[in-house]
Amino acid sequence: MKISQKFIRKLITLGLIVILFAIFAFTAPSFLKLRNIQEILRVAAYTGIICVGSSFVLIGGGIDLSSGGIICFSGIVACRLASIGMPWPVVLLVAVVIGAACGYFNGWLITRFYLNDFITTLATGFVFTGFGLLAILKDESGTLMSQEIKNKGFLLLGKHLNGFYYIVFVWIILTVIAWFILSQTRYGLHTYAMGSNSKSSEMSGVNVRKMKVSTFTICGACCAVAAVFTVAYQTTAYLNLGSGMGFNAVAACVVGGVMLGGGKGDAVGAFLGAIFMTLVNNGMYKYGLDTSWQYVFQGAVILIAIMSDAGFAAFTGRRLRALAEKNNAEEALLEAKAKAKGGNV
Amino acid sequence: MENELILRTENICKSFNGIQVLKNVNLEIKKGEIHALMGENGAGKSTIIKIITGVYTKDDGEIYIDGQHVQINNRHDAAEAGISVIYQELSLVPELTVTENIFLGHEIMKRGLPDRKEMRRQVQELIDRYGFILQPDTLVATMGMAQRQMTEILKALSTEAKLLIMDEPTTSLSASETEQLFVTMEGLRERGTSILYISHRLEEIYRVTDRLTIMRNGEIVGVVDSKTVEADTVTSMMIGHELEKTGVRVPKINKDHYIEVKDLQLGNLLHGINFKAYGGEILGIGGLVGSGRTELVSCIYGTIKKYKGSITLDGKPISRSVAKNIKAGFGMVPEDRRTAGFFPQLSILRNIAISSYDRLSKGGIVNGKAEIEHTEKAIADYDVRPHMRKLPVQNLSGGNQQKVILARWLSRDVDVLILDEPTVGVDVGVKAELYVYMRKMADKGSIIIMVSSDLAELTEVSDRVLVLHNGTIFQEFRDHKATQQGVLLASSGVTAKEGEVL
Amino acid sequence: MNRKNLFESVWAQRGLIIAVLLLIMLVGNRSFFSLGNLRTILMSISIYGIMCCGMLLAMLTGGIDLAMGSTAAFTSVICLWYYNNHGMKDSAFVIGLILALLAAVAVGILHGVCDAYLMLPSFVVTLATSKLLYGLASAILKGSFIHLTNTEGFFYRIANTKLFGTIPMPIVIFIIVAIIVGLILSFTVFGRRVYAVGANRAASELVGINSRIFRVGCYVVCSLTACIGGIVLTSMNYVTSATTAQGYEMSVMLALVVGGADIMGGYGDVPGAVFGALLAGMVENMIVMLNINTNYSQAVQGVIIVLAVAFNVYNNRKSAGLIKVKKKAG
Amino acid sequence: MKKNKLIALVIACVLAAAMMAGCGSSGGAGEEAAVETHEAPIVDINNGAACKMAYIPMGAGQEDFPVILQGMQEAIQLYPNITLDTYDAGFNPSNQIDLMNECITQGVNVIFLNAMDATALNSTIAEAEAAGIPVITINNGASGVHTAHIQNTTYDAGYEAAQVISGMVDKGAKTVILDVPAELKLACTMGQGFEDYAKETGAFEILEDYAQTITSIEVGYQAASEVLTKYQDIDVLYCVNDNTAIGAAQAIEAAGRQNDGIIIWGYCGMPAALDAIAQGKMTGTSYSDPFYEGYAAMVSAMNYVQLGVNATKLGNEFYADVMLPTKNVTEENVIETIRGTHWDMSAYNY
Repeated sequence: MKISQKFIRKLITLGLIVILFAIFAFTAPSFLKLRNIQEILRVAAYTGIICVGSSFVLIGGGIDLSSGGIICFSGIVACRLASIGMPWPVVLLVAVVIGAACGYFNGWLITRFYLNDFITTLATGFVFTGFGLLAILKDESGTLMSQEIKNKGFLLLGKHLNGFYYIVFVWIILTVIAWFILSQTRYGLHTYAMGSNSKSSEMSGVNVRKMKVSTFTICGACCAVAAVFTVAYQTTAYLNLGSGMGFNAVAACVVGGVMLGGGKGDAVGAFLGAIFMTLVNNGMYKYGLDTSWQYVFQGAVILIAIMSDAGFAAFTGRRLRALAEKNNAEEALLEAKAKAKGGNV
Repeated sequence: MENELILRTENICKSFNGIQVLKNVNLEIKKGEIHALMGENGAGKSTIIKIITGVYTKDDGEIYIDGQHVQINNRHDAAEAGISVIYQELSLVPELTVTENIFLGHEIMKRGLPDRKEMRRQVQELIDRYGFILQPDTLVATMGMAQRQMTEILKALSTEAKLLIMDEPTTSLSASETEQLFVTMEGLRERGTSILYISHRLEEIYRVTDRLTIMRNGEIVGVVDSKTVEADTVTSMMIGHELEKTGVRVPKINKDHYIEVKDLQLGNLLHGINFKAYGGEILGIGGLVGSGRTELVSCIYGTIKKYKGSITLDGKPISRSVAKNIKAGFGMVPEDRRTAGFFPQLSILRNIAISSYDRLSKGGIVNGKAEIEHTEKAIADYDVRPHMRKLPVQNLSGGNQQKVILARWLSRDVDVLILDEPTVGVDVGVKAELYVYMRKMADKGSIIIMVSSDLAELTEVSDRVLVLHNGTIFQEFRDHKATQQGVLLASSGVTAKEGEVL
Repeated sequence: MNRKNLFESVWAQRGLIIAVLLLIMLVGNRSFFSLGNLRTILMSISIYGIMCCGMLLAMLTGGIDLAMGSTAAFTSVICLWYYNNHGMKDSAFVIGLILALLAAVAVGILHGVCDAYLMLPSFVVTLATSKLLYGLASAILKGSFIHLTNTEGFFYRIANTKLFGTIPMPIVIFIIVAIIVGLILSFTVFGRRVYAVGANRAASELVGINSRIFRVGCYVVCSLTACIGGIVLTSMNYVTSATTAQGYEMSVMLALVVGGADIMGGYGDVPGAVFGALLAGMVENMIVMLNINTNYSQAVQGVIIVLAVAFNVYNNRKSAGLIKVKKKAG
Repeated sequence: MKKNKLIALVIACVLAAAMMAGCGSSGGAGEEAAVETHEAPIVDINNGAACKMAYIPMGAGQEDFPVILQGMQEAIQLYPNITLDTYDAGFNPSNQIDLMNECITQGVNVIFLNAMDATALNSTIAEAEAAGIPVITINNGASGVHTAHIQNTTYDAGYEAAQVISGMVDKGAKTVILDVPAELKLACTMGQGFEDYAKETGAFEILEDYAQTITSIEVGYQAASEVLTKYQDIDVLYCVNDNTAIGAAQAIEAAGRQNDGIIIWGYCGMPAALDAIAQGKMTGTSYSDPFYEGYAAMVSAMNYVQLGVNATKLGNEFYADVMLPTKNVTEENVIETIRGTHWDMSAYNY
C-alpha cells in the first residue's frame, strides 16, 4: 500500500482548506489582508493547541469534553498570578501544572471507576469551571471583580513578532512535537495501539491504564498553554473563558481526520482541522452573514464530517480489504506452490 | 530420547468445582513435529492447552520443555518458556503495520526511539526465512485473513517460540488460504519449530500433521501416526464404545406440515441446499463450525434476508421479516446466549414474556395479570430455578438462562422451533430436561430444527440428521441410522460405507 | 442479596439523600420550607421534568440527546413567531404548535437515523445539531427576542393559569407527561420493548423488534418533550429567543443519572427520573438559598453527575459482579 | 517513514504560500507589518462617500439591541451610502474580540460596541483606534481609551429612583438590590447610585446587594423568590433592569405577597415593564428610550467620520461621555410615556 489511508485523509482536509482559501481570497475583499491572515492564525492557534491535546486523547480511544473547564481554571489562576507580578515563565509553568493535574484527574477517574469518557469529562468540565470561580478575584462582598493585568513581561506573550502572534509559533512547535511523539516514539505507537484495539495491546504488554491517564494529562497541559496565551492577549480572565472549546476542539480533530473510534489520524490532521474550522468562521464574517449562520454552518460541517468519515472509513475499508483478499489469495497460492516444489529459496 | 521432546506433560490433573476435567494427561510433542490434538467438545483438549499456556493453573502434574522442568502460572511464564498461542479470533491491532504489530510491547530501542530500521530488517529476515508473502510496512487493516494469520504466526516466532499452538486456525480461511497456511506450517517444521495443531477436520490432520493425540473424557486414549491411521479408528477412539440405542422411537411424522427449502444459495457460504423438515420430527443439522449451519437456520428464521432460492411453509413462501415469522409461530434459540439470547438486566418475567405480547396485551396495553400467569406457568413448566420472576436473568446459572430462552418460545407453543447449539455450557441434568421439552413440542406436531456439534445429541435426540460440509448437504441419515461416527466422518467430507457400524 | 431488598435499598438510598438535604436546609435557611419556595422549586423543575421523561426514552435505548435545550428554543421560536405573525389568535397558536411539533419530529428523526442507521456516536451528533438549531433560531429572530404579549390567548394561559387555584399549570403538565410516559414504560408493549432494545439490541432483533426504527421512535418522543418544555417555558416567561432553555440538557442528564439511569441503556424508570429532577431542582434552589454564588450551581452539578455515574456503575457491576463471583467460588 | 516527512513538507509550504500571499497582496503595509497605524480618514458622507459601520452588541439575547439599532437606522435614513452591519457575539467576550478584529480588517469606518467585559476588549479597541477607526461604546463601556461612550445615566438613575421611592416609604425601608454581574459593574452603576443615596439620607436599609449571573426573567424570578423567603419583611426591591423586575413581580405573585405593597423598581423602561406599571404589578422604572441612544451614537459617529477624528488623533482620555437622562416613570405618567416611546408597543393595546 504505497499511499496510506492517513495521507489521503489529510490530503482531503488540505484540499478543502485550499479551495476555501481560494474562494474567500477572490470573493471577499478584505480576506487577503495580512491582518486577517494574522487573525485567522491566532484564532486557529488557540483552537489548534487544544486540538493537539485532544488528538492524543482521541487517538487513544477516549474523548475529553472538559477542555473548556480546564482553560477557565488555569486561565484564571494565570491571570491572578500575572497580575501580582510573577514572571511569565513561572505563570506558564504553574498553569501547565494545574492543567496537567486536571487532565490526570480525568484519566484517573475514568480508568479507576471504569466510567464512560464522555459523561465524566462533561461533568468534570463543570467542576473545573467551579474551581476557576473559587480562584477568581472577588471583592469583600463576594462579587467577582474583573482585573486588568499590568505585568508587562506577561503581556508580551499576547503580542506578536512582526505580525505573527507568539501563540502561532507555540502552536506549530507543539504540533511538530506531537507529530514526532505520535509517529516516531514508542509512546505514540502504544497510543495508536490502545486506540485501535485496547484488549490486544494490553495482552501484548502495553499498560493501557497508565497510557490512558497520560493522554488526558497531556490534553490538560495543552489546554493550560492555550489558556495562558489567550489570557495574555485579552489582558484579563473571565468565567466563560474557554466555554464550548471542548466541543470545538473535538470537532476540529474529527474534521482533520482524527476519528472518534480511536487509532486514526495524527497531529498534522488536527492542525489542518483547526485551520479549516477557523477559516470557515472567518470567511463567514466576510459576507456580512448574520453570525447566527456561523453556528448553523459549524453544526452542519461537523455532521457532514462525521458522516463522510463513517462513509470514507467504510468505503476505503471495504475496498482495500476486497482488493487485499483478491490479489493476496491468487498470488500467494502461485508462489506457495512454486516454493514448495523448488524447496525454500 | 529426553531432549528429542520439545514438550512433555506428566500426569496433569485439573478439576472444576468438583468435576474432574483432566485425569493424568501425558502429552508428548517431538521437536520439529506438527502434532495434532483431537477430541470432542468437553474432552478436555482446550483445558490442557490453557494449562500449558498459563491461562489456567494445573492442580498437579509436571510440564517439561526441552527436557527442563518449568513452572507456568501465567501467560508471561509460557512466553518465557517459548510457548505461544494463536487463538481463533486474532489479536492484531488493525491500525498498525506488520512490523509494529509484531514488536508491540517489546520494541527494539535505539537512543530512546524505536529502531524502525532494525525491526523492519528482523521482520524481513523472518519473512524470508519462513517464506511468507508479507511486506513489513502494510497496515494490518488492509490485509486478508490468511495474511493476518501469517502475521500472528510471525509475532509468535519473533519471540523465539519453540512451540506454536494453533487453535482451529482454518475455520474462517478459504480453501486457497488454508493451503497457504499448510505450506507455511511445513516451512516452520523444516526449521525445527514444533506446532501443536488443534482441529476437528480429519482431512487437515492427514494433510499436514505427523502424529495425532486423541483425548476423550479428560484422558489421552491414544497417539497415532497421522499419515497411516484409518479415519474409522480415529472416530471410534474419540467416541469410545457406541452408546446402544435407547429403543427406536417412531416419530409421528405429519407429512403435509413441512418446511421446504429449495436450492438455497447464500454468497459463497451455502449453495444448492434442498431439504424438507416435517412436523412432528426433530431434524438435526450437523457439520463443522463455520460450515454455514447458523446462516442456514437464520435464513429460515428471517434474520438473514439476502439469499437466493425459496423457503416455504406448507407450500406458502415464508416472510423475510422476523416479526411476521414470530406471529406465524416461529421461534429461535440463538447460538450465543449472552450476546443475542437473553436481556441481562431485565427480570425473568420480562425475558420470557417479551415474545408473547401479541397474546398478553390488548390494543398495546399489557395485561399484567395474564403476563404474570403466563410467566409463572412457564417457570413451573420448564423448572427455571430460582423461581423468582423478578430476578434479573444475569444472576442465573448458564443452564437456567438457556431454560428462560427456551421457555420464551415453548410457552407460546411455537409451530416451528429453531435451536442453535441449545446445550452448549449446560450441565447434563438440564440437557436431559431440554431434550424432553423438545420431544414434547415435536409430538404436538411442531417442526423442530436443531443445529448442533454435539455428536451424541445429534444422533440420540434428532430423528433425522443432515450434515453440511463445504456449504452443501453432504449426507442425510434417515430413520435413526445416524451414528456419531458416521456424522463425524460426514462432517469431514468422508462417507463411512453405508450400514457398517463400528 | 435477592431482588426484594435490592429494590428497597434503592429507594432507601434516595430517601436518605433527601433527608440529608432537608437537614442541611434546616440548619442553613429555614425559609426553604415555606410553601412559596416549594412551589418555586416545583415550577422551576417542571420544565426539567418534562424533558427528563423524553430523554429517559432516548437513554434507555442507549442513546443521548444533548440538543434538547436548542430544540426547545428552536421549536418555541417557530411557534411564537407564527403566533405573532398571524394575529395571535388561538387558531394561530394551534397551527404554530403543529409546526413546532413537526420540527421536533424532524430533529428526532435526524438524531435517530444518525444513531441507529449510520452508527454515529449520538453525543457528537446531538451536540452538532444543538449548534445548528441555535443558529437557525437566532437567524429567524435576527438575533433578538420575540415576546408573547397577548395575555388572553391560550398560549399565555398554558403556564399562567392555576388548576384549582393553587397548582400552576406547568407542574400539572409535568405530572401529566410523567404519568403518560410512566404508564407507557410500565404497562404497554412499547415500554417493554424500550427496555428490551436498551438491554440487548441483538436479542431484541431476534424477538421481532426492529430495533432501529424503534430507536428512531424514542428520539422523536425525546425531541417532542423538548418542544413541549420549550412552549411551556415560553408561556411562563412571555418571551423566547435562541438562548431559551440553554444548558437545560445538562440538568436533565444529571437528573436521569441521579435517578438511576445508565448511559449505556437498559436501566432507569420514570419514578427515578422524577426523583432526579426533584433533586436537581432542590440542589439548584439550595445553592441560591445558602447564598452560594449561582455560578457554583454548574460546578455542583458536575460533582453530582460524577458521583451518580460512579455510584450507578458500582451498583450495576456489584449486583451483576457479586453474584458472578459467588457462583465461581461456589 | 518517508511519507510522513513528505506530508510535513507539503503542508509547510502551503502555509508559507498562504502567508506570503497575505503579505504580498496587502502591499501597502510596507513598514514593519505589526499593527497598521494611520490617521482616521475623512469621509465626506454628505455627498455620497461610502461609509461602512459595524455594531457589535453583547449577544442575541440583549433586550435593547433592536431599539438601539432602530435609532441608528433612523439617523442614517437619508444616507444610502452608509451601511451598518450587526453581529452576534453569543455573550462571550472572546467572540466580541474576534468580531472587533474582523471589523478592523474589513476597514470599517466606525465600530459601535456593547462591551461584554470592561477590560477584555481594551487591546482590540486600542488596535482599532490606532488603525484610525473610532470606537463608540454604548451602555456597557470599556476602561481602555476609545473615542466616545454613550449611555443613559445609571448612577443618576439609581440616585433619582431612590429619591422617588424614599417618598413612597417611611425611613429605613428594608431594601434588596438585584444587581448586575460583576464584570458589568463598571458600566451599570445604578445599584451604586441607590446605595449612595441610602447612605446619605439613611432612607433605606440595604439588606443585600445580590449579584446575579445574567439578568433575565428566569434568574430574576429565582433570585427574587429566594430573597423573599430569606428576608420575611421587605419594602423595596430595586432591580437593575426590567427583566429582573418582571421576574421579581412574578415571584412576589407566586409567593402570594402581591398586596404587601413591596415596591419594585426596574431600569430602562422596556414595553413589558411599562405594561406592568400600567397594570400596577410594578411600581415604576427609570425609563430611557434606547432609540435615542442609538440615534445620538450614530449622529456623533457621523461627525467623527466627517472630521476624520478619533481618540488617538485627539490624544486624550474620552472625547465624549454622553449621559442621556432617564425619566422616572410611575403609574401617573406611564400612559403618556407609552404613547411617546419607540419601543414596539404594538402587542399591548394602548
